[in-house]
Amino acid sequence: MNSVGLEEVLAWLREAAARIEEQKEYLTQLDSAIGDADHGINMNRGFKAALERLEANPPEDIAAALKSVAMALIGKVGGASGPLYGTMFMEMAKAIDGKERLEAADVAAAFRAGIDGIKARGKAEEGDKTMIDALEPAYAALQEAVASGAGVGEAIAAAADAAARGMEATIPLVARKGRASYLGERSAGHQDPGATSSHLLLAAAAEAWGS
Amino acid sequence: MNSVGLEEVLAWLREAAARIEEQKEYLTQLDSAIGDADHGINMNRGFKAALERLEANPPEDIAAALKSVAMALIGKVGGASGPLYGTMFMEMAKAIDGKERLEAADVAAAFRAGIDGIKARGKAEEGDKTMIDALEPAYAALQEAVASGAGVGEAIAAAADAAARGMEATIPLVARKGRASYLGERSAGHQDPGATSSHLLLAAAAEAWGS
Amino acid sequence: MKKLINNVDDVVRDELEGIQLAHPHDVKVSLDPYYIYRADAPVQGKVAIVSGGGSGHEPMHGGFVGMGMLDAACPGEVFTSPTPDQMLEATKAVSSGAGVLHIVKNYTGDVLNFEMAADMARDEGIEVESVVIDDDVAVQDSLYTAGRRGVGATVLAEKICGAAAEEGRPLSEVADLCRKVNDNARSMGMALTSCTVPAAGKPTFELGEDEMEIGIGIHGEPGRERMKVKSAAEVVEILAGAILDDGVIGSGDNVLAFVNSMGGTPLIELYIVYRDLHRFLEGRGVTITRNLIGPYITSLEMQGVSITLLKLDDELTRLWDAPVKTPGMRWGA
Amino acid sequence: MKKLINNVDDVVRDELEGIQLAHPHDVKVSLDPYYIYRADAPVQGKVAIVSGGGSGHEPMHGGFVGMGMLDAACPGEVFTSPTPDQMLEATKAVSSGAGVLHIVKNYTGDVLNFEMAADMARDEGIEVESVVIDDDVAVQDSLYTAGRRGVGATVLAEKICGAAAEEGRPLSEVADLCRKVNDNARSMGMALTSCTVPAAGKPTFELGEDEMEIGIGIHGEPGRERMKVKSAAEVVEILAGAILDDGVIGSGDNVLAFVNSMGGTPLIELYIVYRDLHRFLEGRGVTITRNLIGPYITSLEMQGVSITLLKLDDELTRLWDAPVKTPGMRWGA
Ligand SMILES: Nc1ncnc2c1ncn2[C@@H]1O[C@H](COP(=O)(O)OP(=O)(O)O)[C@@H](O)[C@H]1O
Ligand SMILES: Nc1ncnc2c1ncn2[C@@H]1O[C@H](COP(=O)(O)OP(=O)(O)O)[C@@H](O)[C@H]1O
Ligand SMILES: [Mg+2]
Ligand SMILES: [Mg+2]
Ligand SMILES: [Mg+2]
Ligand SMILES: [Mg+2]
Repeated sequence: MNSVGLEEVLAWLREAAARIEEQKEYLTQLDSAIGDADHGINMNRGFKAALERLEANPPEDIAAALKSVAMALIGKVGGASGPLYGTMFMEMAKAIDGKERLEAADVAAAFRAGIDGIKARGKAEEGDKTMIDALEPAYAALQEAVASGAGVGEAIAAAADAAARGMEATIPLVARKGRASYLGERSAGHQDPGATSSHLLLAAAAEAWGS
Repeated sequence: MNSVGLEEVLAWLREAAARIEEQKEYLTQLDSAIGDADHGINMNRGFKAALERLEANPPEDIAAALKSVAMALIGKVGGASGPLYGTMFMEMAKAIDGKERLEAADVAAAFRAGIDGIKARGKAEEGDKTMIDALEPAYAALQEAVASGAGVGEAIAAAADAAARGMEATIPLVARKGRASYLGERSAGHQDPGATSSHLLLAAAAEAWGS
Repeated sequence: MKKLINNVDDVVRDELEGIQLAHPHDVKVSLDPYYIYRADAPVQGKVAIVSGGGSGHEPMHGGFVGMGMLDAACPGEVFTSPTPDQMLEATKAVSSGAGVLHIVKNYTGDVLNFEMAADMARDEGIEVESVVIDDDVAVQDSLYTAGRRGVGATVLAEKICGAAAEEGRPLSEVADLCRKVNDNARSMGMALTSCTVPAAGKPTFELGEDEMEIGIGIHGEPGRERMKVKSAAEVVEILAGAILDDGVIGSGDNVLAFVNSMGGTPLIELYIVYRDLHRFLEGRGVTITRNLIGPYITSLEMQGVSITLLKLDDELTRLWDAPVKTPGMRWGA
Repeated sequence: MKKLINNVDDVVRDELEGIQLAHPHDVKVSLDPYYIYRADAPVQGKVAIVSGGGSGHEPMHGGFVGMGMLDAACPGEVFTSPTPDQMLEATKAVSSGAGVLHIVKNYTGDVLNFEMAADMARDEGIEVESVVIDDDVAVQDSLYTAGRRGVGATVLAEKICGAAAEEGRPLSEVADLCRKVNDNARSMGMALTSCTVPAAGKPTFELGEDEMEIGIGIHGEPGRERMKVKSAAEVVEILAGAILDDGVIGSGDNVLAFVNSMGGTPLIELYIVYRDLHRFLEGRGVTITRNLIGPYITSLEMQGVSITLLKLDDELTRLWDAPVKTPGMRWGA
């Protein structure tokens, strides 16, 4: 795939929602080790609501779709991940406002805006053991693929792979942000749930846009 | 032994306290099946206090000794058995007030007064699955022995044997008084803890006055 | 056994010391024998109200000592009736000459010990009336048995009689009111978990991971029936259904609905139970006009709930609403 | 998992319906979005106070809505921060034009969601100040981390700011008071057992039969350290010792001592802890002049306790003593 339109974006969101539902217990289990055992429940509630919203009010364009997801996440997820992912989708929507189709470069720009939104709100940096640790390497890989002329499908696959590595790399880290930070040294040895859900979102895109 | 004096009464009380201490867990275990798992703890607390009282203020006569035990039981046992056994000792004290030595007939009269005290207070009848089911047959045997001219030792031994049979006969009964009554039919199949402690008291007397 | 205690033998004494330190302006505590009494006792001209029972049911009874409720409470060891000397001393400490009401829960131990205490107090010239509370419909009532247990209605009787005594009503009237509360109140409880008596060190009974015990008492006594765990709405139907089946409360009545935690059940669940109770009673034509929701008569850390319904008339409602100022129940003051 | 609930997804809604049915004269409940507000809101000329957070901590915050405390509370799902739409609607419902104070516990989720809500409310012309409570000394504070959690001081801040707002003080002063309470209060908690989030269905963490967790949060988050169970006096020394070590409270200070049950610990144990706390503080030259003992900021059915100390001056004492009339805290009214 060299560019994605509304259909593909919706396919991604459906795939993401399905994976989150499937991995709900796993995400919650990760959160129970170093958090409060709700990340999977939160994300699933939010993405279910997002799909319902998209069905009830079919979006006119990609920006509208992303904005609708943002509103659902902000209104339904709660916790730390709700406003963070909500902000991410909102910023992505703004970044591609008016576009009918997204080239790989557009996807990268939107992704950058989304990550910046999360960082502005949550003040986390790489290495703090948060979703940022999956998202930043994913962006770097995406950007590199774009620079070397890759299409959307190829670029997002590279991003998903990088996200997986970033996610795994959270295991030894000591958390400095979010609920896991209360554990101090005891947070080391566990994979961050938010980094895991971030990887899920990217893997869903790679699946949806893969061919 | 044909009659008992203060020394023999004190010997009985010491023997009774020792047996209760020894059987504390057993009594509590019986109470946990159909009550609230405290009969042995309660009785032991009371008889320990009684012995301490008797040592701290050596009684002048038998009535004073029995009264002192009554006060200790009333003040320290709590629960159902405290006021019941307390009343029994109080009524026995009244019945032999002023006597230096007790013949078998005096013992029977005191025992009758004691049982009547328990019944007046607790309103239980034979067959209700309480201490009365050990005490009434014991009195009947005691009275019969007295009528046939037995001495104190012989008479009390007969009473203790009858108490053992009465205690065992509580097993199939459905409780109508005390905490076990809340269990209804579920109380059948268990030996009554109060009937068991009543037997202990009589067996202690038979031992103390046996020769 | 995991509890925030020091020595198992010192649980009641340590607690009483804590109560004394926490509420010095409201209550005084006697440590020998154990009783808790109003700091301003005896209140001249007022009928005094004394209650008591085993410990482990906090805030009942010690937490209900104060203006508008009890004048004194006698705590026994955990789940063991207190002794007559405690009740006698407490009675003497709060008696102002206007008479003393003993509110007694119907357990053989409590009844007998209070009886002896009342006799002793009368011997010392104090006028005493005793009222025995027996509101637990889980137990079959009969002339030939120990009868029903006293549970949730005790809390309501203590509040209502306390208000009547505060108004200066005479002993006979306060005692009549207590009987009226008892006659018009019915309760039933259930447990999701057992409790552990500190001195025993292990749970009084064992319940499977999917079982509950219906018709539980407040001492970890086994209940009427063991069954699989059900929803809050179904539990309400069983408990409130048994209460209505008892026949005292029915369609057209106004009631005070008391949803009580056995100790370990949190408030969030009590409100769910209350919601379901409201629905259930509405369907049966019974109107809740007052309510009390929280842990008031507990069984240590037991998880579970009891429901008490008290049929209200204007007098009971007015007395319920009257000011009360105790560590465990407070309004209007 | 054994709980008195119906459907795990309906826990918060069922509870809110119960609160509405139980306290119709005191509070109103909005079910879409979820928030609880004073029945007489908006109170003309008064600064409004809004708080909120995950459910499962009852009575906090919904139980603290009423005269002298909160104007509105926003409950999230169990242990999950509520969302900005709830906070916005609640803010609008209680705003009388005198400004609104958001009292926010320092959890990333609560802070971020309240931030978004405050922005939206300001967009609609409502003056909003936010104060973040972070009193938990179990967590190392640092500029580079999420910082300390907000726990017991929240309850005290809501009471004290509520009294100040009731006196008609302006938003800036009420917010300053909130910061003052936060600056002068420190807390630490521990758990004997885990709790079970209804939607998760199993305990958040496992503790051995002889273990306790020190420095626990209010969401079943693991604590600072796991250790063998200790006596109440030793637990007090650990918790209150850590609070004093933090340096804000020390010899010569008068404090409000708040001994809080995490939900499943019964009152009898709280009074034992209070006794030991009183002794400990006495030994360290700290005088308890006010206290609060009971389950006020809970973690579902978790067994455990938290201690909060607030350094008092005349102003804070007077505001603490001022009348309050809410379902969960009430005196003088
Ligand atoms: N300040 C932050 N910046 C970025 N991500 C964060 C931040 N705080 C928390 N997170 C992410 O949120 C995840 C937890 O989300 P969730 O469990 O839904 O919320 P909560 O912690 O409120 O229960 C963490 O695993 C982490 O990846
Ligand atoms: N009304 C009664 N009359 C005679 N004995 C009784 C009565 N009620 C209870 N008992 C006796 O008391 C025993 C229980 O004593 P105990 O366990 O010490 O008191 P509690 O039941 O208050 O815990 C029973 O086993 C029974 O024998
Ligand atoms: Mg979480
Ligand atoms: Mg017993
Ligand atoms: Mg007992
Ligand atoms: Mg959460």
